[in-house]
Amino acid sequence: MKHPVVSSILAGLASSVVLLVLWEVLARASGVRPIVLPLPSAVLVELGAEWRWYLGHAGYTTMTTLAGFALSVVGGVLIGTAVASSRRCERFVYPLVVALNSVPKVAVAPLFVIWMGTGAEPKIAIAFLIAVFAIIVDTLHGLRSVPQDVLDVARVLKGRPLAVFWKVRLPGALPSIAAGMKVAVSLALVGAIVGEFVSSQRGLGYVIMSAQGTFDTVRVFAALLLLALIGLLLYGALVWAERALTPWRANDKH
Amino acid sequence: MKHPVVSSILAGLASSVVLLVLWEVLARASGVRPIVLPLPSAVLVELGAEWRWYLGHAGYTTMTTLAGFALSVVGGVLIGTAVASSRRCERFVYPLVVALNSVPKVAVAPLFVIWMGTGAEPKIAIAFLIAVFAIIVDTLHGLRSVPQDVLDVARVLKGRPLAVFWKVRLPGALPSIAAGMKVAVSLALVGAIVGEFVSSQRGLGYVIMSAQGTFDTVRVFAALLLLALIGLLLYGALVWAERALTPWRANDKH
Amino acid sequence: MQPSSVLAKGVRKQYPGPRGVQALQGVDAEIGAGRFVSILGPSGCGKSTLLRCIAGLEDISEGTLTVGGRAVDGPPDGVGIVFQHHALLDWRSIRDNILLPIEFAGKRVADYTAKVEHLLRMTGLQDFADSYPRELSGGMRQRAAICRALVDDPPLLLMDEPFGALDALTRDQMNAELQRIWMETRNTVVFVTHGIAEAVFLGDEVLVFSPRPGRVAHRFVVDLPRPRPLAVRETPQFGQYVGEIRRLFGQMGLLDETGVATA
Amino acid sequence: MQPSSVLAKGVRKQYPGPRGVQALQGVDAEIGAGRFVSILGPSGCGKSTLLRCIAGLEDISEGTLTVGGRAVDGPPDGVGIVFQHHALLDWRSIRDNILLPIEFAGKRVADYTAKVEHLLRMTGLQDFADSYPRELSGGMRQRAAICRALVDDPPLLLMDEPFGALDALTRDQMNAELQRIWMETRNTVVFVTHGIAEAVFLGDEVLVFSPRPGRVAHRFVVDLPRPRPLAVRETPQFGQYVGEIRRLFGQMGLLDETGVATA
Amino acid sequence: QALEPVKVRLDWTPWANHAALHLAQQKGWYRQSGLDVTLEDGNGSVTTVQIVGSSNAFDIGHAALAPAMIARDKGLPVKALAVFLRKNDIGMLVPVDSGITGPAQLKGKKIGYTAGSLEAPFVDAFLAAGKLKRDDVELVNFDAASKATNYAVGRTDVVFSTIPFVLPTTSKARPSRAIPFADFGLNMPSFGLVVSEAKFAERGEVLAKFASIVARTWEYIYAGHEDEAVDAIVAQRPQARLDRAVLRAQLDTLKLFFDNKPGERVGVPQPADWEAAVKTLSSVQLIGTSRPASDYYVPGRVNPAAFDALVAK
Ligand SMILES: Nc1ncnc2c1ncn2[C@@H]1O[C@H](COP(=O)(O)OP(=O)(O)OP(=O)(O)O)[C@@H](O)[C@H]1O
Ligand SMILES: Nc1ncnc2c1ncn2[C@@H]1O[C@H](COP(=O)(O)OP(=O)(O)OP(=O)(O)O)[C@@H](O)[C@H]1O
Ligand SMILES: Cc1ncc(C[n+]2csc(CCO)c2C)c(N)n1
Ligand SMILES: [Mg+2]
Ligand SMILES: [Mg+2]
Repeated sequence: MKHPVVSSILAGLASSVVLLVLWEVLARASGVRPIVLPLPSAVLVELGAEWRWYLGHAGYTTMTTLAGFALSVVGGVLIGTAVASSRRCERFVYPLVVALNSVPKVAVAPLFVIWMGTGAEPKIAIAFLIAVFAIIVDTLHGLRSVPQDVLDVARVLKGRPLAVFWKVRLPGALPSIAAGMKVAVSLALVGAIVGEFVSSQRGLGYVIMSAQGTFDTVRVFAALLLLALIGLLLYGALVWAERALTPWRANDKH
Repeated sequence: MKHPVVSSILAGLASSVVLLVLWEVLARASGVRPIVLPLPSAVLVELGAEWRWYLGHAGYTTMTTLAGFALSVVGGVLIGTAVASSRRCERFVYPLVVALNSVPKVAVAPLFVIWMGTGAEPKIAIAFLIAVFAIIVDTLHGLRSVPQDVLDVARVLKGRPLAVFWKVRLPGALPSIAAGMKVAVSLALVGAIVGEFVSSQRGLGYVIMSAQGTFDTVRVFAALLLLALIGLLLYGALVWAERALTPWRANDKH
Repeated sequence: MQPSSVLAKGVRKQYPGPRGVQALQGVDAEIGAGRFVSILGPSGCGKSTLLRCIAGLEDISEGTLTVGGRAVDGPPDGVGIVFQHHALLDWRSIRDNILLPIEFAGKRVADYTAKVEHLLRMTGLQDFADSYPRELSGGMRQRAAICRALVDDPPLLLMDEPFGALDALTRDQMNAELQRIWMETRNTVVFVTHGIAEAVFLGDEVLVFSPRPGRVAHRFVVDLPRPRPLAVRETPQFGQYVGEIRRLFGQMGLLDETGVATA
Repeated sequence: MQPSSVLAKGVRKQYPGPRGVQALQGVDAEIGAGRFVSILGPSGCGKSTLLRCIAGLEDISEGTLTVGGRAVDGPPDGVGIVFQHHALLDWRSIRDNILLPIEFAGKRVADYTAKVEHLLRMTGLQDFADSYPRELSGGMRQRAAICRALVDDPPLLLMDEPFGALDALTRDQMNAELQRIWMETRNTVVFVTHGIAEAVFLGDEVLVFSPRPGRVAHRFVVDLPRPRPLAVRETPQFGQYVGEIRRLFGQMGLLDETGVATA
Repeated sequence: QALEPVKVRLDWTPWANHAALHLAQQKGWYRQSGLDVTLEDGNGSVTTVQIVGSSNAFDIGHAALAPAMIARDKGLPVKALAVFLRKNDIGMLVPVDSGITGPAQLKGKKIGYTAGSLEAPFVDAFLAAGKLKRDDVELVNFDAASKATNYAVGRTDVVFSTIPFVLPTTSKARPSRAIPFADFGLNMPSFGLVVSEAKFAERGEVLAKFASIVARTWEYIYAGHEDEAVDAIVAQRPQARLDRAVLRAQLDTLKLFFDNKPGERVGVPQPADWEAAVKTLSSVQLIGTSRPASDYYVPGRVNPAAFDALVAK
């Protein structure tokens, strides 16, 4: 287990370095103004100099993201399951879910502050709302792709709905749900940032906002770089969790 | 075919009406100020009175969305396929894709305007970037869940990679890709709106932006309602296309 | 629990859809409680369909079908089933797959440890209790599915070619075992097979199906004393049953030496 | 294209992973070009594994394995295969499934219309050309998979229990058909089966495998003239072959009347 | 005794128009007057007015007052409590070498503006002052954050924005001159303090005290203590990495928009201003004319003089 994980982290690191170097070279060569696009070297220096401060904000954003993401997984699996199991849910509730999901949260974010105040709640709520749809759709897809013969076994054995869900449907849908989670986790991160844009004194969204107000592009990009890193780490954690939770799948299939 | 489609449209309509009535009743009862949350009746009256004007903006946003979505489907399937087929891609390119996806487009949208101007291009680009990841992840998931025995058949028959892709991998991954498309289409819509927020003279994002500046909440919600409707229609179109493209799946499984 | 009887009267089954195949047509069968009934019939004649109908997994299009005296409407209580294809849960080890009926019945898993071990040993899977289905050979998966169907001693046992992927010797063993278990439990068994000898060896009666749309073309009562040793297959009486069925098959007009099917 | 020979020397196959089963151990086999070789062996002994190794789908852990004189490293050219489980493509009609090898070979599909029709008729699937696999019975799917393996007359044909899900009569027909086709094409066939009679009827030789880890325990050359009529199975010479193999199986110590496997 | 908490929502992230709010904090004047003030950054005046007007999260907002008027006219019960910038600070930035002195020279020019901000409704009126129509120019809508940058890098010829905010920052990249809309007859109050009626009914005393302290602090700043104010912002927002020179320049620009006649105290709403504001806003249909001007503000509660002694200490 150790070797592939270490080596894939190294691979990711290597290509990040390549990208940063490329960006540096291109930025220098093209003479693009640093106020538009700063040099990555400057961004890294900035991060190095103030890493404690950035870490604090990154931590806050990560917490918000995780809370919103956790809610979206629970909520998404529940809603997806309800829609998959009940024709009525599918016909009457699901269209509303789809419609509501198409309302850009960015546009209604102020309403959340009005309703929920200026704490972590509105950020978590926005993260949840942005992320949950991916989970719903992939849960639905996963539940619908559980092999019919396996469902037949459960039906003949007359398992209680809850037992069938836990022992048959959910494990069968797990690979799809995991795919949904991979999409959802970065959406939750974006949601947390959107929430912080509207009202916050902490978090990387706040950092970006206030740096934009002072045209501090280096700081904006430092925060963006951290967001990329957080996204990557969260994704990596999900891949790891997926492997741990689906031991029956061949390793090389991941 | 006709009967279920018509009846499911009716069902969606019915629950929308119920939601709107509920919203109206609750809003009246709770005495929430219309400037915060307008009455749906007022929103519908507004839409009815100026439907031509709204239709123009909705059309523009829909076009941008469709362009970004189409690009994201092509790009997402290509990238997902590359990552699924090449270990090198998976290890070196994919982490970058994941990392870049975690950068909130809302925060970098201004850069797109600087790079691409103020036409439709930056909006399409943002819609593409927001939507593509869902396609990538679900393409990857789909390609990885093509049954091994079927892949073995293709290997033994020594099909050319391209032929194997078109005849085996892609159809096998199609149900998953369709799930990804359902998530992506509403993300593309949000992306188009975000793009219009940053710079635009047209589209529902522009409508929302300018109405917000003058506290014209009725107009904001009229645009949001249209977005919900557009999202629902696009989703419905995808479900229909999915059925048409996967005739081998039992109908009731959709 | 009492073994369940199965009664079919004029059962017709048409699959839905514009090109929906008519799989069964006027199937009449009376399977008494505690009987072991083998079903033989050409491929595609509707044997699996009938089993699925009895299990409540498919609706019948016409006729009546009762299990334990009650019209089938959804899976009846106390049914164990071996599907034609194993239908194991990929995400459960072999042991946990076998324990599924116990868990679904809400019984204590711990009470069945010994029974599962016995079944695993009987089917030669003792070394694979903790393996996942994908690590097993085709025949091994089928054996695991058999264990799963047997573990809770269902009053009605439906088996769809359970031994199709087994070699002749393992198959013989399984035949002997199944007879032994059945004689202990005396549940009702509906046993679809392609082996004429197997059908006769195991069955109290043998129903032979016509080609699609399937119906019961002939019913043979096998009057051989139990327990039947494997060697019974070399007796003239046994040979007579087999020969008779073989002849019937031939009359259904399927075979000629060039091999081109005429049906 | 010339039929391909298959040569195995000391082939060992261990599946990967900490608990990876050793499926094959010291398999030696020489399958001459144009020969029809049947493989018999207990369930789980590694027959499918060997076939997959020959097809280049699994790496061997030790030994040498050549097809047409070349070491196997990925699928060799000109292989047709029937997997133990049908492996049809859900999203293609039966006809399109059968045409897959033609399409992959880059040949003109139109040139094979008649051939496909013939194969469909031969396997009794003529009414199901436009059906999807999920609309077929187990045996019908298996027959479709056989058609797919035969359509392009592969120089090396690997068949893993192709007739396992067929009733006795359809199976007999298919046996006769396969022999007829093989006598026309004279390609190399490796044919895994659980039917001893079937192995003898079809094979130029029969390889009997030991229990896992599998190796060739015995090789029988079947010296019966071709074409062999189905009735050859009632001849004493045929019975002698079958008896000998049966005895060998018994010696491998698998069967006793209580049915509990001792291996 | 216990301090009275006052939670303030600002218009935006830190810039020089928060100088008095921070300096009073830095000086301890809130505490000494029994107030415990916390300041939270905002995301535009519109959102600030909306949140202050319809939620309990904040006691008072610091925002442009025109949005508050529009909101009030549309039924959000908010009023202006204090007016700091009496002159409309919205206007046009043009490159110093462009020769543009007013709307008349804008024909064919590319103009950056923000659809969701306050300059948008005045675009037509401003152009009309130069006898131009919308079609005579090329209007390009940007969001607030990217408008200035796009102008600075030359993507637009001119930009409409909040002059004191963008002039100092933008001039570094593209030397520019400001032309206020107010100079073309479009005047209305700019930044001030906004309260919800309910909040004010409940805690009017405390909020008026807060407003008065801030007003008095502005007077203190423009009595030659600009650098002290800059220091206070920087000290209060150590992490914002503000540029002292920019803040100072913003402060100096802001001063032009306070526009108090001799003897008039800072922060006190002046009835004439509000009459003018109603005229301006109703001329572009942003508000109706049914409401009297006096309905938009709380008169007579800002009293900087009450803190002369405190500040003099
Ligand atoms: N993918 C796999 N991973 C790990 N072990 C495997 C795998 N496939 C087969 N095995 C093991 O290898 C051994 C041989 O399997 P194989 O499928 O070759 O048997 P077989 O002779 O074809 O049996 P059957 O007649 O039951 O099909 C079995 O013990 C099985 O558990
Ligand atoms: N899900 C389905 N949808 C449509 N038709 C089906 C379906 N399942 C089976 N059929 C059709 O019903 C007929 C009977 O199928 P069934 O599986 O019952 O046959 P069987 O007797 O079990 O055959 P075999 O011995 O090959 O397994 C076949 O012609 C098949 O094409
Ligand atoms: C980088 C940058 N950020 C924000 C604005 C928007 N803006 C216009 S006026 C003003 C002051 C507070 O209302 C603000 C923040 C801008 N133009 N440039
Ligand atoms: Mg069947
Ligand atoms: Mg096998």
